[in-house]
Amino acid sequence: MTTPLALDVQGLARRYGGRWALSGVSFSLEAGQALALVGRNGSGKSTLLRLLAAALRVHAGEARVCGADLRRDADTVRRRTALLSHAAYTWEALSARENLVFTSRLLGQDRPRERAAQRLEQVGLAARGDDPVSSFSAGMRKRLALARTLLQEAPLVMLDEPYGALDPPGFRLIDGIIRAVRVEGRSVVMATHQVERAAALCDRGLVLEQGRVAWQGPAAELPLKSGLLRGSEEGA
Amino acid sequence: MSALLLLQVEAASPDGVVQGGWDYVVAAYAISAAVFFFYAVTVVVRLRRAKDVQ
Amino acid sequence: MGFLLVAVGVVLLLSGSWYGLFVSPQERYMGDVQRIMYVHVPTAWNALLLFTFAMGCALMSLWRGGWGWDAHHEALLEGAAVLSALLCVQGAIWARPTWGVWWDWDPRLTTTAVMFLALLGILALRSAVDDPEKRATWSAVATIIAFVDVPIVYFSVRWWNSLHQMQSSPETVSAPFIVPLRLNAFGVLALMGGLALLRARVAARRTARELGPALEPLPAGALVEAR
Amino acid sequence: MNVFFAALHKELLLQWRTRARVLSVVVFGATALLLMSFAIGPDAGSLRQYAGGFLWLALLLSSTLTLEASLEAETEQQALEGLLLLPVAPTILFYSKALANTAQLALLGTVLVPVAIVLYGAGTARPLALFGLIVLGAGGLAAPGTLYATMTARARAKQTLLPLLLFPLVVPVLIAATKASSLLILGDPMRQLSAWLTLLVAFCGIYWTLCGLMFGVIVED
Repeated sequence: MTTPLALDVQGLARRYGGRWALSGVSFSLEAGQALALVGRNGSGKSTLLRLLAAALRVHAGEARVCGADLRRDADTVRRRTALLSHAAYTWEALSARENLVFTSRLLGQDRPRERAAQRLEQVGLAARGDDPVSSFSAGMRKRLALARTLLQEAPLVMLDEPYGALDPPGFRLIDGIIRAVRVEGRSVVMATHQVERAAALCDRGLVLEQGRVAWQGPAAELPLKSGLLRGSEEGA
Repeated sequence: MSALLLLQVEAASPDGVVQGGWDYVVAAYAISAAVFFFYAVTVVVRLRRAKDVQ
Repeated sequence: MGFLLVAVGVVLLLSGSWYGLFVSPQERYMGDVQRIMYVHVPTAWNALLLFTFAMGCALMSLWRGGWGWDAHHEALLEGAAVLSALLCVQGAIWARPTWGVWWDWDPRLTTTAVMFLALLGILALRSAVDDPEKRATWSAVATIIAFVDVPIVYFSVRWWNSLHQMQSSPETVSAPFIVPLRLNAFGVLALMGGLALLRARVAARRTARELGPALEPLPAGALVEAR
Repeated sequence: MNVFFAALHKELLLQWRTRARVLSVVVFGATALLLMSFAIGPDAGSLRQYAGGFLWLALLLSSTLTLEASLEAETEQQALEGLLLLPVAPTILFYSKALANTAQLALLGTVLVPVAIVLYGAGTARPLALFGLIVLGAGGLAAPGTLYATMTARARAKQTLLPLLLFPLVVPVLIAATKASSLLILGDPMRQLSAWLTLLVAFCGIYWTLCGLMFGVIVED
């Protein structure tokens, strides 16, 4: 019996202007598993996540995301994925609650106010929920963006630098959320520099370098592998 | 209507024919030739430059 | 091909202009000023023709993709802009001796001015966008929208200015008037068409440089992979 | 349909929250109206004659500020990309945004009318018709304006690029709206008003359709 694949990526590539930010990336992820993406700044982690969430057009290669063809059926991919991106995707003039309520309505969900309140509580923003986002700190924006991502209840959750800008309680919040999402049988892809945490939380690891897959294997081996890579670069 | 307009023209003779106007004709042809020529020159120059870069 | 067309265009234009200036007889009402028409009307026809071709390339570039369509789109936009600018100047030179003013709010002249500005806008958009993909898509959309606009502008100016509607020049159908018109029309077409082909090569080379050495990514097999 | 109303509600709420900025656009438009009167001189007759044209010029000049601001809310934190990641059709996003911009421009135009009445003596016996005309004209500016603002918000030199693209395109709107409002202000003995309104309706029909179709192509990254 084969487990269904959350991700089946074959030779995926994307360029910005003349620079191939990502090329020939191939890997797969079983449904319910968690994948840690590791790599230096500019190695293509964010591009890979945005490609898999159908935020960017694919320039070459194929991918099936939660069973849907990324190139031919981007709408289904968008329905089955939720992305926590570098950008918060928020409307600055609206309050945190309004941001979540509108997102929920645009998703066509029922009881949007209840859902929004529930997510605000979950990320620890309940007290500041009615303040405009423009007054938020970077960490609070991150929490709001996380709440927005969770609101989508997608089978595949993708997190781009979830720990960035967060305080230690925030770190624990992320860890808890990833565990909770996995308990529900959903899959996670996480791009991060927190290699130790990622190794503890994830099943698979993938190291990107200059837009290519430099290594992939069990997440437990990540600290060693990424350490080697980083060391060799600093030496060069 | 056009006859009415023509009456206002200084160059128009009593029978309504526009007299002379060769300077306007020369100007029109000269300007057109100049535009074509200079546009052709810029295209060819850019083409040469694009080749050099390669 | 481009240079050949340019040469053909120059020959046609020289012979057409010589015919129009020295062989054709004086027109009955307009006198010698009518000779401006032998260069003015071909410019007008070709300005519209080039804009239409640009629209076609824009459609193909959106529908099919491909950098060739984009390069020709850019070249034809520029050619149409040059011709419509020239058309406005020629129109002013024609208006002065016939109507006594440099500028007349004639629907055709006004529409040409609007078209020229719209083309400049699209060219400005192209130069303001660095990503070749976005540049191609966005300018193609802008071209389609501007192309749809031109007839609307024409009709609204005509309504706006319905008093001036009848100032079309007297029809001239006999052979001595037709010959220079046709020669110059095909002359401008060949010249600007040839220049557009050359200009498209410039655009294609710039895009190729922007896109880097390889348009296709390396095959997946060439990468470091371990399972 | 519910999704469309949610999107429209969001747009209108965004505009309401940034109303301080809207107010500054109103002040800009009123200032433009005042300055244009200096170009004519203190001759009451001419001022009244050109009032319609000045009203629409002021609205056109202010419209680029409004359109830029409405897209800034979407590009600040890349909310637009976030929207596209939700399973919402881009056409819904376009029509909600264009409709909200129409509302804002119509409001701006309506506010400028009393200013024009005071400055130019440009009263009309048919205020409802004038309001309808302002809504139509605002719609004609908003549809291509929203599309172009979406492009230029992510290009270099956006401040100059938007008017450069938009102004030649909306010449028919300017002509028809100016003519129609002049007829409303100065009287319409020849019954020409409906012809100009038809032109505006046709323009709106064409561009609301075309721009709606094109928006999806534009926002794809």
